[in-house]
Order: sequence, then C-alpha cells, then structure tokens
Amino acid sequence: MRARVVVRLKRGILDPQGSAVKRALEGLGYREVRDLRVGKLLELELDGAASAQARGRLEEMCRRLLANPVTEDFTVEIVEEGTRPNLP
Amino acid sequence: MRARVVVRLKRGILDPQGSAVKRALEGLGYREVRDLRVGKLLELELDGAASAQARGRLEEMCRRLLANPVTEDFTVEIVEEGTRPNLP
Amino acid sequence: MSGAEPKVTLDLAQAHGLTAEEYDRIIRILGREPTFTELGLFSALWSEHCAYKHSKVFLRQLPTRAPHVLQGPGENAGIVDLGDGLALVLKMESHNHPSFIEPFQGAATGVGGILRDIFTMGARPIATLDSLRFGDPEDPKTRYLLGGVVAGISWYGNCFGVPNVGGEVAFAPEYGGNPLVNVMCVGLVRHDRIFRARAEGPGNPVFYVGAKTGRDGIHGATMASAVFEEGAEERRPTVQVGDPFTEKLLLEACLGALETGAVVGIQDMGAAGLACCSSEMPARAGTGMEVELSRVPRRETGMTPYEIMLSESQERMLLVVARGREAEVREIFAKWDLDAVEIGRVTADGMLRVRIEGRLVAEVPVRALTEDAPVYEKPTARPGWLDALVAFDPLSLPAPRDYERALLEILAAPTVASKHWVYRQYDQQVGINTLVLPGSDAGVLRIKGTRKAIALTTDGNGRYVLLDPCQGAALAVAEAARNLTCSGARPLAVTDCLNFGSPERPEILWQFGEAIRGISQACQALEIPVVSGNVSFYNETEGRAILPTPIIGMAGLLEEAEWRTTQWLKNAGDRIALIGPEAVSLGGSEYLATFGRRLGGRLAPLDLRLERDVQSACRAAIEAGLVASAHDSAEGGLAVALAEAAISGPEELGVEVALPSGGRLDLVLFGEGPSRILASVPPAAERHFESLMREWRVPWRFIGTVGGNRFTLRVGGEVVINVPVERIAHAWRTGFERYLV
Amino acid sequence: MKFGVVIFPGTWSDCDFHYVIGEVLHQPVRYVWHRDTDLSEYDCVILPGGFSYGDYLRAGAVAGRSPVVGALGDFVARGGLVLGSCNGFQILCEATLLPGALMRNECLQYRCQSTHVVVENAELPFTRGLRPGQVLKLPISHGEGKYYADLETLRHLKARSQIVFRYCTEAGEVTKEANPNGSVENIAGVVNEEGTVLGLMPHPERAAEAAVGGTDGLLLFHSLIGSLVEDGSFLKR
Ligand SMILES: Nc1ncnc2c1ncn2[C@@H]1O[C@H](COP(=O)(O)OP(=O)(O)O)[C@@H](O)[C@H]1O
Ligand SMILES: [Mg+2]
Repeated sequence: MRARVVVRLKRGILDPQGSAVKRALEGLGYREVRDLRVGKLLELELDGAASAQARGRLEEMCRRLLANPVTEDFTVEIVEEGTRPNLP
Repeated sequence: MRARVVVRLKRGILDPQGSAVKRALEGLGYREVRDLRVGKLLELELDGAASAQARGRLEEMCRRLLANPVTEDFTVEIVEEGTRPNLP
Repeated sequence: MSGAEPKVTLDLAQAHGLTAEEYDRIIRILGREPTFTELGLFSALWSEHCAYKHSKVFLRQLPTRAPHVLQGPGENAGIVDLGDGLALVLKMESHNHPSFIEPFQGAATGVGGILRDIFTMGARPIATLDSLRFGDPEDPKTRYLLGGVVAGISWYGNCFGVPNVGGEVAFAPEYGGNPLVNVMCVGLVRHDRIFRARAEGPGNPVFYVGAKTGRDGIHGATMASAVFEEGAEERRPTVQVGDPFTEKLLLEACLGALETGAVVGIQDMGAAGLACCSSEMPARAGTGMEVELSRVPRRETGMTPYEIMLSESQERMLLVVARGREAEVREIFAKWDLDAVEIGRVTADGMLRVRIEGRLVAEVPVRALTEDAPVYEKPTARPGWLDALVAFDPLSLPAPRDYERALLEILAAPTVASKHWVYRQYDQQVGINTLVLPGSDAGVLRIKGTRKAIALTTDGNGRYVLLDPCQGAALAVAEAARNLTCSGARPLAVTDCLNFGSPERPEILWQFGEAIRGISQACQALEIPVVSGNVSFYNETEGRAILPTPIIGMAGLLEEAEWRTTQWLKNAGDRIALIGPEAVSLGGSEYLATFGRRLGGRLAPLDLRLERDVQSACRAAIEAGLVASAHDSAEGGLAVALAEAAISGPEELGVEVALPSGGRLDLVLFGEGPSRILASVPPAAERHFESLMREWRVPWRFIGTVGGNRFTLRVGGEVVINVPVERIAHAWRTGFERYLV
Repeated sequence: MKFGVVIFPGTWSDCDFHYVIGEVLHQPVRYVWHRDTDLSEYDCVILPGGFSYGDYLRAGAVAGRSPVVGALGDFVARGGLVLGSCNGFQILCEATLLPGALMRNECLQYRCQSTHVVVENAELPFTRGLRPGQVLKLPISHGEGKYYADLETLRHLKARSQIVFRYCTEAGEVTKEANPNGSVENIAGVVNEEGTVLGLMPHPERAAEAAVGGTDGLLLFHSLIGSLVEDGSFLKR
C-alpha cells in the first residue's frame, strides 16, 4: 500500500523559504507568482492493504513524529493499490 | 489560479532524510513502513486563469529554479478555481 | 568466466578512457581478454585520478623526509609528530568537477571524502580548511556556484561536527567554467593508535562497513579525469549525495573499532570505491584479496558486479579484521546502527578475486592494478605566449588619479574583501580548541592536555603561477609558511592540492613540472616536508585551462599556545614595523587585475634564504613577547596589508604611516612582493625588538604608529591617503557580499 | 554535583560539555547513552549540541522521541535539572518539555557567530548567580534556531517569567539587528513552568575559558553548582 503525507506550515506562520523562492522567481521574470509556500511531501510504502486502520496509524505517525503541532498541519492520503494516484 | 509543484528526488538517488525518518518510525513501533522518501511540495498562487500557457511557464520555472535537474524530478498540477484539490 | 556481461572490445576499452596501448597491456597481463568487470577495474585504477600516471615522475622530486615525519605520501594521509606522544594527520583533496556539476552535493561529498581520509588513519578530525576559486563575480553562474559550494561545505562539516578554521576564496575569469573546491583536513592521533590501509595477514576476514551501496557516481573517477565539454551537464545522473550523519556514526564506530585492537587495516571507499580498496590494501601489504559481492549491502536492486565494484556511494569503509575477533567489531558497528558485513578475506597469492553468488567475475593481480599501472613521461613545452605576457609592463598603464578611491576599491574587490559571509556559515569552534578563528593569517587550535597549539593555512595564487610556474609555486609555500609564522607557529609539514589543466598538453605539463620544482625548492629551503597531497588534472572547459593553481596546505606547531598572534593591531601607541625586503612588483598583482583588468608582468624576486631569515626573526620576536600583531603582506600590497591590520580585529584602529618614495605611488602602495611582514610593537618592547632584528640581520624599519581614527599614509613626506578608518572598514566588510544579494 | 551528558547518534557538543564540567569545573560527569533510562545518579542532565539523527525531518524531532528523553519527565519530577543547549533546546521543544518550536533561521543560512544575550530571569538554579539585565557574550552555531511560539503561549511565558534570555546588543538593547536568527521577540532561551528545564540556543560550553570564547558561559555552570550547595532542598529527591 502506498500513502502520502503532506506537512505544511500552519496558516499565519511566516514561510521565509517560500518568500525567498518567490523573490527568486520574480528575479527570473515570473511576475505572475502572487504567493508561494513550501511544504514537505513524504511518500510511504506500507506493508499490508489499505484500510481504515492504516489511515489511523498514519495520522498517529504524523501526530507523534512527522509534523510538529506547534508550527505544522498535516494531511494523509492513501493511494489504493492499482488506482491512479491523485497527485500528478 | 492555484498550482502545485511536487519535487522528488530521482529514483536511485540516496535520500538520507527518508531513511532516517523510516528508521525513526520503526523505533516508534511502526514496522509496516517498507520505504519512505521525502520530497517538496510548492503551492503557488498565480495571477490569471489556468491555461496551457500557465502550465508551460510552471514547467519552465521548475526546470530553471524549483527543481535541481541533477538530483530531482518534478510534476506540475494546476488546481482549477473552484474545484476540489486533488491533494487532500 | 562472466555471465551476461557485455563482450569487451578495444572500442569498449577506449570508451572507458583506456588507450589502445593500455588495452594491449591489460591483455598481456591477463593472458586473455578482460571480463567486463575487469575492464571496469582497470579503467578506474588506471585513470589519472587513481594512478597518477602523468604526475608520478614529477612528484618524486618533492622532499618528503624529515625526522618528525611519521608517514609520508603513499597512505590516505600524511602524519607528523607533535611530541607528547601525539601526531597530526593531514591531507587535502579536490572536488572540482563534482562541484561544478552539482555545487552543493559536490562540495559536501568533498568534505566527506577528506574527513574519511583522516579517520581511516585512526585520527579524530579536528579541523578543516577550504580553498575555493570561482569565475567572474559579476556572472550569475558564479553566484550560484559559490552559494551552493559554501552551503554544501557548511552542511556537511557542521552536521558531522568538525570546525572550519580557515581557507581562501579568490576569483578570476579563468575559473568560470571550472571552479576549484579544495578541502584540507587535519586530525589528531596518539602514536600507538595510527592505522594504515594495509590488508595484512592472509586468512583475515574483510569487512564492509557503513552506508549501503547504490549506483552513485559510477563514473566518478573516470569523470574527474575527463576534460569538460559543452553539454557536460548531461553527465549529471552520476552525482553522489552525502550523508554527514552516517559519516559521523562511521567516525565513532571506526575509532571505537580501532581502539579494540581487532582491526588490522582500514581504508575508505572513495574514488573507484570497492575496486580501489580491494586492490590497494592488499597491494600495500603484498597480499591478495577475495570478495563475494552478493554480501555487499545494497540499496538498489539488480546491481551488476561492475556497478558494485565501481560505485562511489559515500560513507563506506573496508576493514581487515584479525581472525577470531570479528564479534568485537560487529558489536561496535551495531551500537552505532551501521552495517558491518564480512564480504571476503585476505589471501596470500597477490590476486584480487571477485565473485558474485560464487561465480568468478574478475581475477587480476593486485599489483597490475596498482604499482604496475602505466606511468608516462610525456613531453613538456614552455608555452610560446608566456614571453609576451611577462614582458607586459604594468607601469605602462596610467596611474590612478585618486589613491584613496583606489584603496577603497581594492579593499572591496571580492578576492581581497572580508570573507565573513562565507565562514559565518561554518561552525568554527566545535571541540573548543579554536584559539584563532577564521579571519587572521592562520587558524590556531590548542592541543588539549599540552601547552601546545597548531596553526593551519592554505595558500596559492594562480596568477603568479601562470606568469612563473616555478617561482609562483615556491611563493605559495613561502606565503603559507609566512602565514603560520605570523601566527606564532613553526611550519611542520605541507599537504598540497595541485590543480592544473590537461596533462596531455605539453604546456600544461610544463607548468606542472615547473610548479613541482618550485614547491620542492621552497620546501627544501624552508625545511618543510611534503607529507601528502593530491593532483587534479583536466581542469578545463572547451580547451581553456584554469590558471595553474597549486594550493599549499600547511600545518605548524606552537610549543606554547600563548605565542599565538593575530593579524590585527591591538593598542594605540604601538609602533608598526615592516620586516623584509623593499622589492615589489605590480606583475600579476591584485591591483592590476582590479584596475587594469590585466594579467601580466614580472614577479618580484623571491630570495628563499631571506624568506627563511625574515620568518625566523619574526618568530623570535613573537616568542620573546615583543609583538602585539603580525600580518603577512600579500594580495593588494602594503596598503592593503596595513588596512587589514587596522580593521580586521574586534576594534578598528587608526594608523599613521610614512613610507619612503620608491617609484610610482601605485607601485609603492599596491605592489606585491614576498617575505614582507607587518608587526606592531608596544613602546616598551621597541629597544629589544630593534636589537633582535639586528641580530637576525634582516631588512626592517619602523614605518608608523597605531592610533586615532584615521588611516593616514605618507609617501616621501606627502600625504597620499587620509581617510576615516570606518570608511575603509565599510568597503572591506561589504565588498564580498554585494555580489551575493 | 553530578552531571550526565547525553549522547544521541549525531551529537557533537558532548565532549565539550564533558571537558568543561570535568576539566574546568572539576565536577563529576558521565556520558549517558540515548537508550539509557536510568538517570537516578544525576543531579543535572545536559542535552548538548550537534545534529542528532542528522536533524533530518526537523532539528531534534527524532531525538525528542528517544528513550532517554522519555525518562526526563520523571527525572525532573523527582527534582532533577535539565539543561539543553542548541540541539538540546530543539530536542526539549520537540519533546514538549519546553513550549514553542525552533524553526529554520530567517536568513535561511547556518550562523556561527558571537552573540550577546540579556538575562531576564535570574531566579532559577541556572541563573541565580546572575543579575536581571546582565549581558552575557555567548556564541551560537545553528541553522534552525528561530524560536517560535503563538501569542497565547508567549503571554503565558511572560506571565510566568519563563523567558530567560533574549538576544541583545553588547549594551543590552533588544533590537532587531541583535537578533541572529529571527526568533520571536529575540528569545534565546526559555525555561519550563517549574524552572527546572532550561533550553537555550547559545553554547555556554564554548564560553568557559578565557582562551576560547571568554568565560560568560561559566556563570551558568557556577549558578547551577552554587544552587545545589546553597539550596539542597531545591534538588532534594
Ligand atoms: N601532489 C602530491 N604531493 C604529495 N603527495 C601526493 C600528491 N598527490 C598525491 N600524493 C600522495 O599520493 C597518494 C595517493 O593520493 P590519492 O590518490 O589522492 O589518495 P586518495 O585515495 O585519498 O584519493 C597519497 O598518499 C597522497 O598523499
Ligand atoms: Mg585523490
């Protein structure tokens, strides 16, 4: 089973890296970028089939380690075997 | 218009961060994680509507700045105004 | 013998960088066609990078012996005695090509490689230095490369936990297509804990330890020996990624394993990976080795024997363990969560045998891969263009109208300006030994448990070497020694990194040979042995070579840590002395590069005996406690050296200096010449200082006084520069960073 | 006073703390392995600087979930003191033994430099030898030292005097220029509500001898040692 975890800075928390990338893009002439934020994508390969329990465990992993609750939000997505992944 | 860029390490390129996180999850008892790789998610807010041209420019941004062609692959996804984002 | 491997032909051998003669030679050695894996072994070990085939005949000239040398060239690093049962391990390496292709990872893995060279000798790394060269600072590509390289060095060294105590950054358009990233590392070891890369004792098991093997950098060794062509960026997939965390674990585990006494020999898997280790280690010991590749820990599937042997995955080592003591070694690596797998054993018959799943895929005499690799004595030729270049007279250019502005501009030139932007990204203190941080002539570290300290520096000036390779290289040695002297240290040993273009061109090889001659002369005259080093050839892009750039890394000893001296002025009222000869030149100078945008002219002469005496006199004054600061006069000449002394310390101090007229003003102020040291002497020490200088019979004079808040320079009685010190400080502090925003 | 210095895979200030405590202060000190959970023999446990677990994912994240850190709660409850410097501070925040989080430096670069910090709370066992408003010169060396806490937490911290150090100028002014990493309100160090767990980004062990970095860091150690002698009850277990 495959799963994806996205960890993002909480809304309202400054993202200096995002701002720096935005400025660099502007410098290259991409003035259409109004906002840019950088997050983390963790792609996991898990033993066993997709199940409600698996999602629960993934969320637990996020709460216990993968995301820092002070600064970050997370979302968990399970990519069912054989289905086309949602994320391009 | 909103867009998402996912930047991943190329296949075969060492991902020390992914391995360390996998080991840490194992240490916490999550032995079901067979593989874990860490990538970047850039979420952009762009002026103008979604268009073929916008995608072209995003891909160009990736080639020129957002992804390191030596070590990383990228994918671009345009999130149409009003639609539910693919990514949870 | 082989399975489904490609058939080896002359074409394939040539595609691997071997010549037709070399391929014939392989067939003669083996008595048959090589297997594909064997071809890989030969191509890697006979590459310039591993075999030194173009440089060996020259390197033999270097003076490598001295009573305090415990290990000269031929091992992973050189070793010198520090007394008190301690020894210093030192080595410098280049990672130029990988850093051009991927600056962050290229530079990072360069740091990783040199650290392993030090701890394979049993030493704990205590400091690094980095010597960098980039192209035109105005070029955006330079900014990208510089940012990436510095970030990569910072990431790897900081994460591993080794302080960076010095280095250099210089710019010249000739490095635009081929930057230089040379990293030096030193480590500390007790005499009875020194280890060598030897596979002694037939029957002893061979252990693979550290990170898993992937397909990283499979053509790395061959790549480092290939000239860059347009489209070099296409070669990118071979890039290696560093993991400083694993390296730190490897350090602790290796030192722990060596401490048990169960380890017989150890070598890091650097360039040419397992191929290199499994042939060099038995070759040094006169033994052989067998390895079974199916036991090698891998992180990718389907790897062929060729790939496993040639992979340059980082953070791996090969250990030979005393038979019967395997468990002790395994236990230590397990404690640090690292793989330690027995993959083979030492044999007595001088052969390297490589098997996978029991199937033999290579069987080669280890000597054939190492000592018996081809050595060439290729033609050399003095370049025809050199005469015209040297004949150029810098004084044929008009003199500047405003010398204050000239000084400010040269202080803000990125090669001269403060490199604070760079080294504030490096940890400089971990280990709490750093007595003098980056920013003075040399970094100084105390040796805990003794009264001693060591001083470290790297130096080299490609412009000088282009104009006169022999003297230019000698000047690098002289300057490195002078930097150590100014810090209060007696030079102990050299490690070098010789960066040149393609040795297949006679004029490049001539430069190389001349440079070796110059290093040898200077090392002999100053009595400093060369104990290790590295040659980096093929530093060219599209036929244009870099400036010939031998970098000299040098370590020195202070018997008393208290002797350490920094370059900046300390107290108002101190007298400023200039020790050394008058002769200077604008040939190859920073001034000429900044204002004339030219490289040409003749160098001021170097008198090695005088150099030695000036340094001895300076050290004597330091050891007698007569000197508050000492600073070497280098790029930018006397005016720049004075300015640096005034502004580089924690407190800016003004000076009033009067110089005798000696030709055109720009020559007096900005002319560069060897053997010159600026020292500041407290009034109470003046008399003693004078008599000491007379005793040493060196040219010297007091040229001014410290004090006030203005930088005032008179030449022949006339005021030529008179500016507030904070103005020159501002120019110098912001000169580098303005290119990086 | 008996100190324990914790070693995680990737720690590198362990030897420096050990050296300063043992060789400069002549106090008993031992290393504690990250898998150890018996801390009963120590009065003070130190979490040193370095890159535990490579600081992959987030600085201090993995170490914050290690067995030894899991044992710190009990250790503190029984009267022990904990000092986390640099990576140690990051670990303490990740383990929620201290409030807030340490994020990537605002300049997005690593910073190794000398800083000044002003003492805000001089009533702790770590700081009782200092004066409120006293300025200390301490070096920093980190890439993720920007302290962050939300407004609610900040209010809480202030109400209970939990902000111990702020970055300042040599003269003691808390200014933007004196802030090396973008920390909220220049915060360089905080303590838990009970005043027994201190985290700070600077390296006091690098300022414990005149020859290397000055002696201001030593004042913290002297406070610690002094507070045990004068006030054994504080640490009574
Ligand atoms: N320029 C040089 N001067 C002195 N010794 C050198 C020089 N170049 C190489 N050596 C020595 O030759 C040996 C092989 O060097 P090298 O191949 O660079 O080692 P590594 O395997 O670490 O890359 C080393 O002992 C090195 O010290
Ligand atoms: Mg080499």
